Amino acid sequence: MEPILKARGLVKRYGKVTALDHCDFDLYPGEILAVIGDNGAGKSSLIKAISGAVVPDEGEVELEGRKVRFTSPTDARKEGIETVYQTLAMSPALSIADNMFMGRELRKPGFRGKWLRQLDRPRMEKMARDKLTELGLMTIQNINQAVETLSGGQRQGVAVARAAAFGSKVIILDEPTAALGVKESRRVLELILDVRARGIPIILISHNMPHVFEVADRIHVHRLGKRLCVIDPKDYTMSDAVAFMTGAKDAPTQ
Amino acid sequence: MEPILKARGLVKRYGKVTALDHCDFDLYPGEILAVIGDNGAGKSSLIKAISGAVVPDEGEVELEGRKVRFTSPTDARKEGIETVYQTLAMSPALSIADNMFMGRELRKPGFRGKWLRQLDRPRMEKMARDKLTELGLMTIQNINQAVETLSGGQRQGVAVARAAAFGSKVIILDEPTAALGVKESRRVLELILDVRARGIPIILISHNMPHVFEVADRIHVHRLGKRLCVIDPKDYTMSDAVAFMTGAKDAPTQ
Amino acid sequence: AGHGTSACLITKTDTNPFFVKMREGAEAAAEAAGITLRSYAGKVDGDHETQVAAIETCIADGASGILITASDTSSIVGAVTQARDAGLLVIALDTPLDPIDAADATFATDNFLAGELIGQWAAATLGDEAPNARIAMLDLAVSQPTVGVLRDQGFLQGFGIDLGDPNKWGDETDPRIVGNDVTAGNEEGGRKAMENLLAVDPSINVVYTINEPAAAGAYEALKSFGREDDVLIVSVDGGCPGVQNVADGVIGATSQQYPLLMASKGIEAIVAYAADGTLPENTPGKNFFDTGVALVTDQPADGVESISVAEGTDLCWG
Amino acid sequence: MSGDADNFEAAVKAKGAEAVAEFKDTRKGVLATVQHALHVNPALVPLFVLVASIIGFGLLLGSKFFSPFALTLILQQVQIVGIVAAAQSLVILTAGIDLSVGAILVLSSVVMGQFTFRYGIPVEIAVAFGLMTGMICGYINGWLVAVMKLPPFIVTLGMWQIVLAATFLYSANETIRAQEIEANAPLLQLFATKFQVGGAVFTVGVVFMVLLMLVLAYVLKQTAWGRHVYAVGDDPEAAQLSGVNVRRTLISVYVLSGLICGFAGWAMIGRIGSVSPTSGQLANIESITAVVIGGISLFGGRGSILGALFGALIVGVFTLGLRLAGADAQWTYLLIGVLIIAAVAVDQWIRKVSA
Amino acid sequence: MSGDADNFEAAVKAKGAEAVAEFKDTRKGVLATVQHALHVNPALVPLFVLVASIIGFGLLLGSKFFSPFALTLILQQVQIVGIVAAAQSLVILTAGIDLSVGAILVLSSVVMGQFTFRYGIPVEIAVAFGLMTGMICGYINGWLVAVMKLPPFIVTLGMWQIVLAATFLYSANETIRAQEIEANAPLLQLFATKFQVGGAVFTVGVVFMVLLMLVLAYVLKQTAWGRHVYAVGDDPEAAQLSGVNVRRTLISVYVLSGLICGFAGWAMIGRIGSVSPTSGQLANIESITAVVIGGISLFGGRGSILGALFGALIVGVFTLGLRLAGADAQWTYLLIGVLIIAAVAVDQWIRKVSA
Ligand SMILES: Nc1ncnc2c1ncn2[C@@H]1O[C@H](COP(=O)(O)OP(=O)(O)OP(=O)(O)O)[C@@H](O)[C@H]1O
Ligand SMILES: Nc1ncnc2c1ncn2[C@@H]1O[C@H](COP(=O)(O)OP(=O)(O)OP(=O)(O)O)[C@@H](O)[C@H]1O
Ligand SMILES: O[C@@H]1[C@H](O)[C@H](O)CO[C@H]1O
Ligand SMILES: [Mg+2]
Ligand SMILES: [Mg+2]
Repeated sequence: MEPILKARGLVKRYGKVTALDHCDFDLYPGEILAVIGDNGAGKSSLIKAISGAVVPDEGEVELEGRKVRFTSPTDARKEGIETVYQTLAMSPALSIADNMFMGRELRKPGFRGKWLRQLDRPRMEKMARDKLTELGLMTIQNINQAVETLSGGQRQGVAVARAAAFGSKVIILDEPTAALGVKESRRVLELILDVRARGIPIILISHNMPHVFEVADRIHVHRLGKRLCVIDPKDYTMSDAVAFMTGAKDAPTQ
Repeated sequence: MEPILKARGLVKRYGKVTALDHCDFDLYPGEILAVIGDNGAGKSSLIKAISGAVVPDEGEVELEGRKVRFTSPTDARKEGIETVYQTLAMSPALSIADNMFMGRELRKPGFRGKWLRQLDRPRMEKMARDKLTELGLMTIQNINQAVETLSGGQRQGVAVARAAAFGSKVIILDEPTAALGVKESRRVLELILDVRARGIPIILISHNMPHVFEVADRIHVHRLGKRLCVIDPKDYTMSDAVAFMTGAKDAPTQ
Repeated sequence: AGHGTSACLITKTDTNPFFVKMREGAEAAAEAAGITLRSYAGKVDGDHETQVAAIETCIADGASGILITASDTSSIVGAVTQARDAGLLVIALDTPLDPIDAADATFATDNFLAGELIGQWAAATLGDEAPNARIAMLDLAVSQPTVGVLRDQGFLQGFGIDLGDPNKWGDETDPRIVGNDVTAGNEEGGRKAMENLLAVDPSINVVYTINEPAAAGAYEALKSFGREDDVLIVSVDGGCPGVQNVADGVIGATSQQYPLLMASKGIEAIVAYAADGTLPENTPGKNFFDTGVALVTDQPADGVESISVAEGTDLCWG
Repeated sequence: MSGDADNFEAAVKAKGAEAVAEFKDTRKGVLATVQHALHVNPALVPLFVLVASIIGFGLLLGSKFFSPFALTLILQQVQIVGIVAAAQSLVILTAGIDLSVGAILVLSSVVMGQFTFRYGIPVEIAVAFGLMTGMICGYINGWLVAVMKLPPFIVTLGMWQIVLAATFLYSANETIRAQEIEANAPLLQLFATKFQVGGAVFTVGVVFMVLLMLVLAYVLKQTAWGRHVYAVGDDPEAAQLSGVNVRRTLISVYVLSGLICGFAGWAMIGRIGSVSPTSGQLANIESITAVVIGGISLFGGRGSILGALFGALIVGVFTLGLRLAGADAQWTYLLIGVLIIAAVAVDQWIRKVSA
Repeated sequence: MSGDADNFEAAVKAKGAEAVAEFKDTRKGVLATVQHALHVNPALVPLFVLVASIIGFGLLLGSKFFSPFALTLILQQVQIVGIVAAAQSLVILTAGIDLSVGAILVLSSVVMGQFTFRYGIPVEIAVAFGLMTGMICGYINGWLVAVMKLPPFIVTLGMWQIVLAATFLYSANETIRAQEIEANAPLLQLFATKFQVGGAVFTVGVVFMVLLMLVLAYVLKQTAWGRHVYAVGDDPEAAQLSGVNVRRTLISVYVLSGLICGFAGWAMIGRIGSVSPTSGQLANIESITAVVIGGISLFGGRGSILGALFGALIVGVFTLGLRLAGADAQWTYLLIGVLIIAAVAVDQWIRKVSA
């Protein structure tokens, strides 16, 4: 099988820091690929390079066999790649609904939408509320609340809900449950499984090993800006994975 | 035994949202107290009210039996209460060392420090580096790097290191390991145990149940802006705790 | 003169001592006649909108007449017409409107003439050296407001230099002109403009300045280069500090105008108009009432009429 | 499966049965309603200040101030600042600032005038050229800000000088007289057209200002483009990551701002009758003042454009009120200074109370 | 203990044995060194633009420009703007802006002059009063910003009008002439005192400007207060949470800014010889321009104060250079506009390359 998303030799430097050092990457159709690694290993840099948020200094990316060169996240979104960044990428002063539909707002049907370009707020609000309820984020009291007034976890929930609602080809989640509670994390994992069941592959960056081993089909171990190895969670234990990523054990030759 | 830190009837409202609803709180000397609860339950609001970051609308706080009224975090710090906020509270454009010593910079000895008020940068940098190494944050390459260029986890590590270095009476950690890797989280847990060994009590907010049950002496379960109950991790299972905080099970009467 | 009569004075700014004097004159005359005076001013020279708003306020306020030194002589005409239609007497002070008969009357100095006098004086003082003069022109602003243009062009005409377009400074081709620079009419601008032109050509020996603060600034620049004694500075206004500067040798000669007189005459005209509708009359042979201009210097030159510094001090802005 | 001995996550695996957790809202009554209204619609705050100041001057000055004539006079006096403030608001909402508004306004009006009178081009087309000039200046600003990523303050400061100098050079500092325009190209004075409603006198310019504000308020609130303007001003990086075309949004804002300044130039011809290259000098500072008094944050992304209209009116009310009360010019400036600070202080205070 | 069957965390429990993980730095050579220097010390960027423009004009104009005379003339021409830019930089570093600098400067100089000449107070004491006046104005600004939490733009806009009007009302717009000052109170002209080094002429004012910048650069970089200024500008909430007294820091910045403006007023007397209430009108916009060209962010917390000095000098070099190259006043005005934008564009470009 051909990878749906493939990267070769990605390099990204920030001044003296080399965040990505000739890094390779493969995502296969329909799979959940976990990316694990130490803090600062370059995981976020990798998915930023893949999703157009930064333009890599070297290397190339292929989507479904075609070479692509995303220069902005909008390019990637147009191709159906949806990303939840670690920084969440939300406009703090705008409402939850505004944020969820940012860049793909729904317009009213008929004249008002077509000619007056009026937004269909009730519909957007309803959809936003539904998505959040699906994630079990029930303490949100007001869908028109500014995002900056949400708790850390609520904010993350909104970002995940947005990606799940719109991703059509690939969904990338950079530590989606970091700030979430037990219940909310659970919902996100269920959501990830739902999405895979819809046939959409997912990239999941996480430091939560039990979660990774629970849902991932394959695990990409990232170390010092490179892909160290890819392992099958059925063949290795969590201890092995942690040992690889911290350098305590040598990576298996593949 | 008298609590070292005690709060009664705390209320904090944000417009229509009531984040704290007559909440009580007790921290005993030398203990690790975990605070758990759903996203948006009001955990961060609670510790903000205790540490002077917000002034509660109602209620009172006592430290070592004295009534205190902190109107800014500086007040609390002067009393030896050190907090890692969920938002981390760092100045993105400043360096790691600058951030760690913000508000309590070290000056050069002698004339240059006393009269020219010159900072002792080498000493601050060395101390900062030592603290980070203690936490196993080894991928940080440059102690003079701006905090905004750090990875999410590196940033959190810096904040935790700061609190551990300076807290003398109480240390409050709001989800200190949320963005941390396996190794780095482990270091933080060890650090928490070290700190307790030094006799300093700790408040730990976390969504990671295994961690909570591993280190906590008592667990404060927060729900809907209130303290629902306090449980002893030796008497209850993680499943019980999660059931209490999500409302699936009624709280034990105490 | 009647109870309840009121008049308005609208000046370009009220930070220039010239307009301060004008206001003092108007206030004194108004008090003498027992009428109320309201004063308005733009924020900066050229602030036209504030003047329009002031006229509207005067109409709303039910004033009998308006004295105005217009920042924009033709643009103000619309508002002035509105005021006259509402039955107010409008008198232009210092600066004629365009067209001049847009106002009921004009009490003014002839700014072109003021420039011409100092130009003639400078040329006569240089005598045989005039054909080799090196002239610096320190103007008001790049927007070239009319006062500045009139004085500048008057000076050049008086000096005997071909004007090019008389509505515009800076288009002259005479090689004696080293350059034009702008001063904003204050000391700071005067000094900087002088320095700039000296850097272009250190042999400058004649300096035209738009007004006396600019002249004082230019003098500081010359002084810092040790050139203060061999350069002729001429200016316009004849304010008390300016005349004092002529006495001290900072300025060679200045054209004196009489803002206080303009204002007091203006108030008298409004009082007369309010009483019985009398309209003011022009100076015979001119289409405005000329409040006069006089050259003040202690070094009179042949063929240029002038008054002494002592006389100038007595009259300064009287 | 995670290998937890205590499979605590199972406790939350059963989904659907949960009720929405709710905090209680304990505040009641009129005060709470007012607080809530202000909180939801922050433009009400400057409106409140405006109404209070009108009432204040009305009590102080009586019918002299509180007449349809005086009140509509204020509208006429603020129309240019109001129109320019609309342009300024858009730019400030994107966390920019436009110092070139005054210069663009003047250049547009000079182009309209000179094209008609110097080149004899039909006045309709000259007007179109004038508006286009504004748009082109705006486009250059926008391109420099969005594509070259230069700070808006510097870009528009430079443009201000460039456009102003170009205006003087092009127009040779000549004014086109009102009489001439009235006779040969009355369309240029369109915005001065008056109509009376009772004792109140409205001009096309005033109506244009109000309509412009209302339309922009609608667009900002009810269209995707409007939401993008806010998002870009709030956090451009987040906006970019969440799929907003930041570059296009910014350029469109500056172009629209330039166009509005072109209209302001046209309105200026109506207001002063003539085409004068020296007008509009204070438009920058006055429009920014109106915007900030109106409660729009200079850091972008926060505030309502109607606030800018109220901000302009607040300054207009104070200026006319103080003049009618007999304060002389310097005292008026001094008091306006005090009142600018006071207006914002009141605004801040109300916001705090209504938070 | 967590009940993991697979006790994966044990893998990282052994601590101490780890080596520091390191990425490789692959960049080498002179270019990399330059890039790194620019990266670490961003004030070098405007310095680079400055040097380039001096060389450019030097090549174009030869010894006319490239002489000690012309180059020190530039220093003298920028001294006031330079001093004010120091004050402005401090405020802008806290994410504020100070529009009242010019007005405070003038008021301070008027107080020095009037106290000496109107009241016959000894000149030393009059100078002290002048400086104190600046500090008081600064204190009021700071109090309104830090305690009342009003936006700095509005506070200083209001203060600008208030202080300026107060100056005119107090001074009755009268100038104190240079000759009088020279005769009776030469101390007021202290900053004009000259000394020559080769063909170069330096004044006390120029030396003061340079020393002030150096001292402030030291203070900002090497003291706790300086770090707090940056932290407050960067993110006031984070600064507050991490233990900075935001209120006190802000107030101290505005007071210091006011004091520096007082010194600028004193220097102004030296420069123009006289005390004139109409000076300093452009100090606001010129100082902000210098600061921004110098690479300090208007959003606070970023940039080096030495950049502001270089920014002021860049504008000075262009102004004189263009005049010497024969551009007339209007064209100079236009070209300065172009060059302001170009200078910042080059700055931006260098930063990007050196990132
Ligand atoms: N904008 C930037 N400027 C400079 N350095 C950067 C920048 N972004 C990332 N880095 C550096 O690149 C390295 C990789 O960062 P990255 O965010 O990709 O790590 P990560 O694997 O996602 O870590 P975490 O698990 O903590 O999120 C880090 O050393 C970081 O300091
Ligand atoms: N500044 C604010 N303005 C308005 N509402 C706020 C503000 N801060 C918090 N809230 C609201 O108060 C409630 C409690 O928030 P808080 O941050 O204390 O939750 P938390 O328990 O810390 O959640 P998490 O686990 O997600 O961090 C939430 O509903 C949140 O939306
Ligand atoms: O005549 C006056 C004064 O001379 C002043 O200096 C400038 O404005 C003019 O109108
Ligand atoms: Mg990351
Ligand atoms: Mg929280």
